[in-house]
Amino acid sequence: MRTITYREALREGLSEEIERDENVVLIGEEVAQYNGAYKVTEGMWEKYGDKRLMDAPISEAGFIGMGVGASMLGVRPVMELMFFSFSYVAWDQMVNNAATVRYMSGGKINCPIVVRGPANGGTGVGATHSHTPENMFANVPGLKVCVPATPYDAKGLMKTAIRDNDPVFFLENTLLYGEEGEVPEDEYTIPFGVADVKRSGEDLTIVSHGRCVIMALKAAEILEAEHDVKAEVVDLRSIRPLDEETVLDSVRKTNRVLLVEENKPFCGVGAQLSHMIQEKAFDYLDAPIKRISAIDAPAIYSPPLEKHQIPNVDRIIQGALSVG
Amino acid sequence: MRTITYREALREGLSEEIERDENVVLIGEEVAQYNGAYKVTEGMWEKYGDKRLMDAPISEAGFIGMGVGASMLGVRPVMELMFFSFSYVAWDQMVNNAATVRYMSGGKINCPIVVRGPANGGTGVGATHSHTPENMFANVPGLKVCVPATPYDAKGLMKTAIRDNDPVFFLENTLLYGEEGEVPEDEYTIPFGVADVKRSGEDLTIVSHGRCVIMALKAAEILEAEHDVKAEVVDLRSIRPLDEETVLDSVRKTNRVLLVEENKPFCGVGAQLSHMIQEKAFDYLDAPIKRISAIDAPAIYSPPLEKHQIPNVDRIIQGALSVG
Amino acid sequence: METTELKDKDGVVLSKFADAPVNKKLSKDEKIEIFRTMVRIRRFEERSLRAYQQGNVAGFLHLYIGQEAVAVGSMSVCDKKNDHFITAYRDHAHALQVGMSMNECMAELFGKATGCSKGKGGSMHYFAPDKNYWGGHGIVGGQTPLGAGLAFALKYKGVQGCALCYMGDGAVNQGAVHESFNLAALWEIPVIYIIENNGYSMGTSQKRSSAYTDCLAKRAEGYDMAWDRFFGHDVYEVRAKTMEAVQRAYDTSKPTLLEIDTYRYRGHSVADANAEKYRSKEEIEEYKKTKDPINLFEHQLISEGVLTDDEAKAIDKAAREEANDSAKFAEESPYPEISSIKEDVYWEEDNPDQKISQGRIFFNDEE
Amino acid sequence: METTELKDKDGVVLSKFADAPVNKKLSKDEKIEIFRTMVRIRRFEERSLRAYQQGNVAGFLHLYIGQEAVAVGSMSVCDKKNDHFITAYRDHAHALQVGMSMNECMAELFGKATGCSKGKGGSMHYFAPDKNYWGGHGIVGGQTPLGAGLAFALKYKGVQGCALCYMGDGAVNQGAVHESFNLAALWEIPVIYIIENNGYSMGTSQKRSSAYTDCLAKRAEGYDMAWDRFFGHDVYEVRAKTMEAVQRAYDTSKPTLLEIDTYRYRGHSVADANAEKYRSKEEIEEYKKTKDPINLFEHQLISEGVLTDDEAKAIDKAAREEANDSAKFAEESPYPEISSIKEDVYWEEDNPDQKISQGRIFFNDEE
Ligand SMILES: Cc1ncc(C[n+]2csc(CCOP(=O)(O)OP(=O)(O)O)c2C)c(N)n1
Ligand SMILES: Cc1ncc(C[n+]2csc(CCOP(=O)(O)OP(=O)(O)O)c2C)c(N)n1
Ligand SMILES: [Mg+2]
Ligand SMILES: [Mg+2]
Repeated sequence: MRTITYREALREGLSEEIERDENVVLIGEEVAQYNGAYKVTEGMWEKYGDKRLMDAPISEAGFIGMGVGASMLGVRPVMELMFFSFSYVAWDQMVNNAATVRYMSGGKINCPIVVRGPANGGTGVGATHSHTPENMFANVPGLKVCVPATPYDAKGLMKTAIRDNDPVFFLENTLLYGEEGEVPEDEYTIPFGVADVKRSGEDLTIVSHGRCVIMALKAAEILEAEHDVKAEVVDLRSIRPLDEETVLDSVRKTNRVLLVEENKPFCGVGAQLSHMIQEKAFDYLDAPIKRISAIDAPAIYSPPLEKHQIPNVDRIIQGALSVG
Repeated sequence: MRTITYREALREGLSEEIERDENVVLIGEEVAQYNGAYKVTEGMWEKYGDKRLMDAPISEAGFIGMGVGASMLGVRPVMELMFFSFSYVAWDQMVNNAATVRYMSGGKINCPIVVRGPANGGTGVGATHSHTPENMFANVPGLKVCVPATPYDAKGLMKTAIRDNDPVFFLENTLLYGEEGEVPEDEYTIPFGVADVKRSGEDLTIVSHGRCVIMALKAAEILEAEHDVKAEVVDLRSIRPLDEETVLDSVRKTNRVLLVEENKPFCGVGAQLSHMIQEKAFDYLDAPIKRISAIDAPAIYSPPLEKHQIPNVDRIIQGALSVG
Repeated sequence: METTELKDKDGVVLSKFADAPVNKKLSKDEKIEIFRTMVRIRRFEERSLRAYQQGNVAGFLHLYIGQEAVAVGSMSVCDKKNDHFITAYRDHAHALQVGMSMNECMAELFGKATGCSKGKGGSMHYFAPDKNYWGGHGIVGGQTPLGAGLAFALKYKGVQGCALCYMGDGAVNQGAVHESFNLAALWEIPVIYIIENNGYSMGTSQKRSSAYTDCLAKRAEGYDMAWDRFFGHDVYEVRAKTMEAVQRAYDTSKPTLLEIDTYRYRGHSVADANAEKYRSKEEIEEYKKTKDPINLFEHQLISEGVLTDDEAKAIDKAAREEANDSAKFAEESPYPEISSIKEDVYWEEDNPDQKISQGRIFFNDEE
Repeated sequence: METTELKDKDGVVLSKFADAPVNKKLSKDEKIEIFRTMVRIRRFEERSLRAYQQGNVAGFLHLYIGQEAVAVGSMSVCDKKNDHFITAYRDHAHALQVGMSMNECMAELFGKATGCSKGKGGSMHYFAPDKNYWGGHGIVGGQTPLGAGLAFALKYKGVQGCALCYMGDGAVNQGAVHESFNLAALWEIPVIYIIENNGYSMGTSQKRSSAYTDCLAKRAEGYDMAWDRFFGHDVYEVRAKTMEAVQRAYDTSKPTLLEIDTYRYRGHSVADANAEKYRSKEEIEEYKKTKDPINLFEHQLISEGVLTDDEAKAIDKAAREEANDSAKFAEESPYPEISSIKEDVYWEEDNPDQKISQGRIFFNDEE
């Protein structure tokens, strides 16, 4: 099968949906004439023009809120946040308006908006630009959240997100944009709430999402080669909805769990997984669930330290070996 | 000992600190001439004047950010959010600027700001006004978060918050403002990170914070009287820092845990507690940790349904009995 | 300006805008309908206030009493099919104006399943998308980007229409309002922002919350946006001035910022204990006496021979009865089922036949 | 306007503001110091660019090259003791102007422990509170409420001083900026907001991001705030016009909004691949040729007889050496210890002797 980058996979997904549905419009800072700060939308403005790709002023609350309003009337806006960290200036529009307008109207209003952009550290952009708010968004009923780790997942989930009639927050990763992976020519979609077992093993279950899945897979290889530990790696793909069964099936098989996330630990996604696993697979656990998260401080700039602050292969291996 | 209301206790704490330190200034919507939307600051403007109590325009990002800037130069602003739900329009100022300016400056800058206000449902104000973001704030390194349940705790923690040199988010509760409790005449403070065992018992540990503690105490009485279950009720008081030892001591004694919170469940504070408890007291747990949270939907308006949506005595009792 | 005033036999000032085309073209029935709507709004809200005092309504109740001509005047010049409306939490008048029934509105206040939002939204969160009414929003200023979005959608779909987006005088200092103004002007979005200036944001007077030159609407110049400012007690004047903005939106798709001076008789919300502290009793009484929009329009129509005293009384009586009946309807309606708490959260959950997602979407242990 | 231009022998336009009091009062050495600072800023940034290209700098590097007279001119009229400064992520020039050393600034870019923020902030997050410099902020517009806060603190403490808060032309459409303007004007806070208008926000021209009448600073009228707009290539002009705003702050504690037209030679950041796509090469070259602030001021001082050609060359040579030395210093400095990741998060953790809190504050399992 052909291989393309995560960036190209996203572009394909976006382009196919723009061509499929005239109501799909891409709006964001530098997405059109500049081709996107991270080139995800490269070439799309030339191809689809001013109506379908719009460069926005630096007014995230304004244009995302505008997208929420437009979506109520049937437009299907796909909003790019240059960094998902900038969601913090649009928080109310995203977490109040997008998440509650359906509910507060007694189900009379749909809000089919997608907000997408990179949410990750590891690139030396410092604390203000390295937030990973998937745990906060997933806390909010009314929102859907997904965090693809591979080009295949990125394209399939993006097409699903755009067709979904609820608000979907789609968290990408600047360190993955250039990563290649197999993506079929033929059209496909991936439903939310279906985790993917990206490596199977019997000794330990590693649950992760986003780029940490890639780290976990590398760690799993070393764990098997050097420590004779066969780790199963479960990629959640979507955080809300959450595929608990696939996680639990794996836990019932391996009886030992390591959670890996770039979230800061307090109330990170891993905390929710811990609660769920101990509640539903209590008798299957042979040891406490361990968790590898970003080291609990704002994102540090200094490149070598930042590499240590976010989960990396070494820390994951140590974590795996620490699971009693 | 004399009894005063939670509202009066807060007012005493605020007034004593205003009198103690000339740098303490209270700013917020309607806090001065109007006496506060919930009358927490009643009479203070007459007493302390325009300099110490300032009515702000409806610009939460603006005035809270202004407070962050002023705090860097040694002012000690206490910012009232009429509802903590309005933090969503000031999110970036609170979660980026207040939380990271110390770190990004290599420790050169302090940010001694307090942001306070009610964060609760149960009053029929609907989804947009009923948020309980303590889990989100506690996720952010650099911030401190406390949620007092009684007049005594409210006053003691408020004085600590104002004297603290880090940003403290102080979440109150409109349903508690009128509640009375014993508060000594003499000055006292309560350090962060010290949980309070508000009822002791041997059969079950109930961990909670804020108004849910009051519900849990009522439930504990009924559990003992009608179900012969002796529940210990641990009030966290501060979420970050967190007193894990007091929680773990109780768990090691009772071996069974119920978590009660008004947070929505996904990545709520209880999720973090579950992860911590199973990690550190794995062998002491006789049954899965159970959790009672707000029912996982935006806050509903309809009064009888809202009373059911947030944790109440009945749901807590059911939850307690469900702990295997 | 006050010199050329026309007065009727009772000394009540008559409108200078009766001959404005948008008013001249009104039929007798249409004029009576406008009057009836204002009366129905007032009686509905008076009844809702009693319901609140009787303990049937929770949370906040923000009354529009005194401001009726603003919503009714501005919305009544619009096209029922292609113009859209959105406002903040003081949203009852706009709801009745678009044709929502008193029953569904009152039942919503009571938190009943028969409410316009099935009891899920309450007073601040009325919606009727089928009547182009998009709420009903509790976060000050939060509705302004949505208003731009409604108008953006019209332009995107090539529909000639506009969106009227209301806000208060205190709301103008929210960041989202500024971002919306710039977007609307920059992208030529046919949205009309209307500041319902009742002089106060809760207990804070305009002067204590906003820095401005002359008036708030003048801020529009900073965005090269058209603006106007006028009084809101004469429904004819509101219609005439609003129509210019609506026509601008139709013809050029450009936005306008309108500031309409009005007054609320009651407190900020019913819970506002200080309603007469930050305003003098005289200030309130003076407005009621000389500028009550319903009283003014009643005299206007009578002097025009469009309405008789008896007809006016009959309309008022009918409105009171309708309001009382709506309270009875609300009272007798059932509360929503507990199970409904988790309905209307996700479209996909509410439409299981078309559901694609798998996995868990609600996370309570009790499930 | 261009008619009355004075030119020197090389045909370089001389300043019309040499006789403005704030410039007239400058000693020879002070003038040379201003020149030296601009040269040092340029050489520092050119060297940092090479460091970036050599892979020693991560993340973003936003260069101020071409804009030097804006920061140096406006800040140099201020009082070192009681005036304060804050800007966005394009923050190197302001740092050197307040007296931060090239070493600590370069080391910060390299992420070294000897950096001004111990390697924790990076290019966008320089701070020197001891020199009244409060950063260095990455979120567009996010620093504007902080700027108001600095000035608020001065007024609260009864200190006569002001805060200069810088932002870009694209930043003006952030909600926080609007809220800050209203607060500053309403509460008469002595903050001076300075729009460093280089015509573009990344690849978006001012016209594509803002709706405005005449210029961006005119938006100040909506808040009844004083404003001015002028060119940023003549450091004397920047000083003269800024001094009026500073004096206003001192005398009346009122805010001012200044818009200073300038130009960046490089891309938005070094990563900006399109720097010459959205702007023509000619546009860039033309500015360099006729408006380069350093070249202009060099000719100005030479024609004033304050500086000789050789002295200018010597200053430049010294600046290059200082920049190279700073790179060497940065190169040779150690990275922070892993343990430092959790330092500087909480004041209380960094001051254990004064710690009151108990319990756990960091939550990694590995602890
Ligand atoms: C972001 C936000 N801040 C504060 C509030 C609380 N609040 C509700 S209404 C109001 C006053 C608004 O006054 P104005 O905009 O003049 O509208 P009016 O009530 O006069 O119609 C305030 C402060 C809120 N709902 N949202
Ligand atoms: C809230 C927010 N949105 C977007 C960005 C990404 N971003 C960084 S700089 C920039 C352009 C700013 O342009 P301008 O304000 O003109 O300043 P300049 O870079 O020209 O100095 C953008 C969009 C950001 N840092 N913060
Ligand atoms: Mg008002
Ligand atoms: Mg710019």
